[in-house]
Amino acid sequence: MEGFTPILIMIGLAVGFSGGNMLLSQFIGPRKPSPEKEAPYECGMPAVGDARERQSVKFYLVAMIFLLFDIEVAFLYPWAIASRDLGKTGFWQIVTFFGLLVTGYIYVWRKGAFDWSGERKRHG
Amino acid sequence: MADVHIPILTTTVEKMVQWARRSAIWPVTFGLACCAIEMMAMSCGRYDIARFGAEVFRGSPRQSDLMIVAGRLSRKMAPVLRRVYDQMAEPKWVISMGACASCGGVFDNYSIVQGCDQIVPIDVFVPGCPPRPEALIYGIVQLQRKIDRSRMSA
Amino acid sequence: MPDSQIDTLVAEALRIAAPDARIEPATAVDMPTAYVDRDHLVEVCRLLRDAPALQFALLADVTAADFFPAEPRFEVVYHFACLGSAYVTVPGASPAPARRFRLKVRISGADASVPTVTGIYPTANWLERELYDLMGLRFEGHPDLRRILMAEDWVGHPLRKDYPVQIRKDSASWEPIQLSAEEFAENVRATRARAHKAAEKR
Amino acid sequence: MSDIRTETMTVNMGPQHPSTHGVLNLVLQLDGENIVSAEPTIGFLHTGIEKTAEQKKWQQVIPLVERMDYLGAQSNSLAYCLSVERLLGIESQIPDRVVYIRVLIAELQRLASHLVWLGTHGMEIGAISVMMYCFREREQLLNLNEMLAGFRMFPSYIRIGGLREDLPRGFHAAVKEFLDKFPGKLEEYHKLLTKNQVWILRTKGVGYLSKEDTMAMGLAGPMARAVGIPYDVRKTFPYLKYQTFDFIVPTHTDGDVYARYLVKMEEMRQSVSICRQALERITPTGVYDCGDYRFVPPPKDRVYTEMEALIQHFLLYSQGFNVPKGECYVPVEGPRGEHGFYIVSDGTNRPLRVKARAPSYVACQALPKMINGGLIADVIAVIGSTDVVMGDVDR
Repeated sequence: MEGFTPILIMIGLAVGFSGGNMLLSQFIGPRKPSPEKEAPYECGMPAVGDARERQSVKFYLVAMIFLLFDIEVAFLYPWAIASRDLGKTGFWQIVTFFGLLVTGYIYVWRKGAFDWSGERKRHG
Repeated sequence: MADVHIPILTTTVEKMVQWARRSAIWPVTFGLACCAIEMMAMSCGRYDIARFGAEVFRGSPRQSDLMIVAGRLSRKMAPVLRRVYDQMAEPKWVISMGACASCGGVFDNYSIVQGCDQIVPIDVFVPGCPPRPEALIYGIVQLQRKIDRSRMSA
Repeated sequence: MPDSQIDTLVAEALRIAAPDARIEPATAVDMPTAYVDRDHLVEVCRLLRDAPALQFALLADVTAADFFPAEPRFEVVYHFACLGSAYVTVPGASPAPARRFRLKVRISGADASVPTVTGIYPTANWLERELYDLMGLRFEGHPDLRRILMAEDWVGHPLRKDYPVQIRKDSASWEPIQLSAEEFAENVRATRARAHKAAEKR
Repeated sequence: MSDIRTETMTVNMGPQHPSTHGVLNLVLQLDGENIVSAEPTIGFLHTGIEKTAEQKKWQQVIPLVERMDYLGAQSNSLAYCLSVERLLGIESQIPDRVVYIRVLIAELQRLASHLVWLGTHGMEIGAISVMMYCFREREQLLNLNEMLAGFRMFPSYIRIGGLREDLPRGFHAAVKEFLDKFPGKLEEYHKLLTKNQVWILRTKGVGYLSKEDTMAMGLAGPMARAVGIPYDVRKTFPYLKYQTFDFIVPTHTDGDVYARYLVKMEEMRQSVSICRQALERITPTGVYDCGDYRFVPPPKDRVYTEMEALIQHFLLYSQGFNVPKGECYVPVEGPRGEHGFYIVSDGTNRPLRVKARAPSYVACQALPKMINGGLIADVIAVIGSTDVVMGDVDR
């Protein structure tokens, strides 16, 4: 148990500071909700469209692709720590893992999932 | 917070909170006309407002607690001013910069609201058309002094 | 070239080109001026731009003056500028000498309407909308004649001489924030119906 | 991917926005980040200046007129005074020294206006430091204004019939010092922006307006010169003896935001050379108005001693002067393009109609043509390049 005290202190400080601030602002900060205040802010004008409109699927696609490669990188951290005792085989395992994902990346790039803003009107 | 006898607790929470609010007062960009140019000049190198903690001009009213009405307010713009003021987070203050915002100024006609205190409650009036950047800084410092003295409306 | 001599030149060119348009030159201190009647305005403007001898490429301003007690009450004023060699309106033609010209149309207060020149000079779109908004002049054939400077629900035309300078009216500072609940539901239903209809169409 | 039917989203890029150069409202129809259509709404700063000007005497209109286009304030009052003087017929009596001082002031005002344009244009695209540099130079220009009339932005130094008073002591030295230092600063901006990859990517090819569209939309100024129309009011319809100054009219052919940037930067260099030429022709002290005491106040010392001067002084400031019946429009090359005042007088001491030809108004009308099809980020670059001033648009 004694090995964990520094981690616990750090977590305690982090949670304590952020939690404390949020708690303090609950009591200190004035709270006067009003329908005008809750209305969506659109540069001072009454909101024209409504936020729950249908979004194009290409944005969802970009989000999913980002998630995929983000988690891929997340797998790298534990591997990096244990890489010395994993040795040669560990290295090749991670290379194949990344190889698979890079081919997926190239495939998605060629399919054009990334240019979701369309061709930009350029002149000359 | 009761005043216990330990010296560190003598500075009541209120003074600390008011000091915190005063020294980082972020204005929302509400530049209308010529006064907005002087407001920009004030936030640039020569009359640096960063010395008083008000350098960051936030675009959205959600993240700001001071509104400087800089310029002449027309009747078409009045509802917009009121809505941006409503959408600002408490605690909030308003500085009416320039003669046009304070009392209609030289434009006493059908289109200008004769003083934006008909629309929003004003804390500090800064005279001038447009007021010099030093005058606006003096206005902001007066507002900070006012915040220091005011009670922390819990 | 003294102004008086230019007067006749431009007016002369116009009179030859548009024989039935009643063009009467007027005296002015700064540029040649001419009155034209309302019916031939568009024809004269097209001529001013497309005639190789005139080539007035720039419509600098469309404005009006209200001589309230006098009748005909309004004078709509068009300022043209020929940019000389800077811009040739008729492709292939040699550039006309750079000069300015003012065209005026007298209209009475009762039916204050003038044909629009937006077809020839697209810049007149907003200029005429401003005149409609502030002076109350109607422009026949204008693509969308609505108020531009004043609020949509404003009553009266401020730049008219019989409109007071200061109206002691407290300013409306409140507007409905967003759609009410029913409007919002109605909108969602409408968008969904539009989507289904579009889906079947394809 | 592109055949999916997408719903456009309506967003207000509204009056309270950090980079719409004032209170301009653009209702944008968006397909993702691409702009399907944009519809500008103006009038949020409508001040009714033209109606108020009809209630004032002729010389009282000058402060009103300066607050229309508050960045090019002195070129406003210059345009108004030229029109009134042409209507009064006293243009020939204005001495040369006054003409050259007016040229110097108009060019210094153009520099100040271009510096605010470059500062805000750069900051909106991300070059925040450019704003700090530009406003540092502009402060020296405002110091010159303060020397002239004690007021930073609206000195009202140009009056009908001449100037307010003679040049202050040390004005020549201060202007010379600024003119010597400024070209070096201009090089600094060039080093910062002209070959900056981010700047080129954000501005090249963006907001293109063809030559025919530019002329059809009535844009006569830096926007027209950026697309290859070399029209400059100072060259084509010279006023204030501009024909005796030698300067070139910078033009470009691309017609995009980058071309407008290059044209305005070159214009600043030309303005510095015009200021230098004007400064040589101005004697430190001398006559400063047309001397006709019906329109210009007699010197103060004579007012205290002579009865006649006192009467003239009293009449001028109580009744003002009558301008002969008629109309006049003398345009001037303002920082944003052709800028002038159409004045109608009915022979009394108050104008019947004062209409300002606002270059920003027609630039604002041409915005949708430049924005449609681009991205939201391009809207910011285009509004910055058109240098729209809402006080000029809404009057």
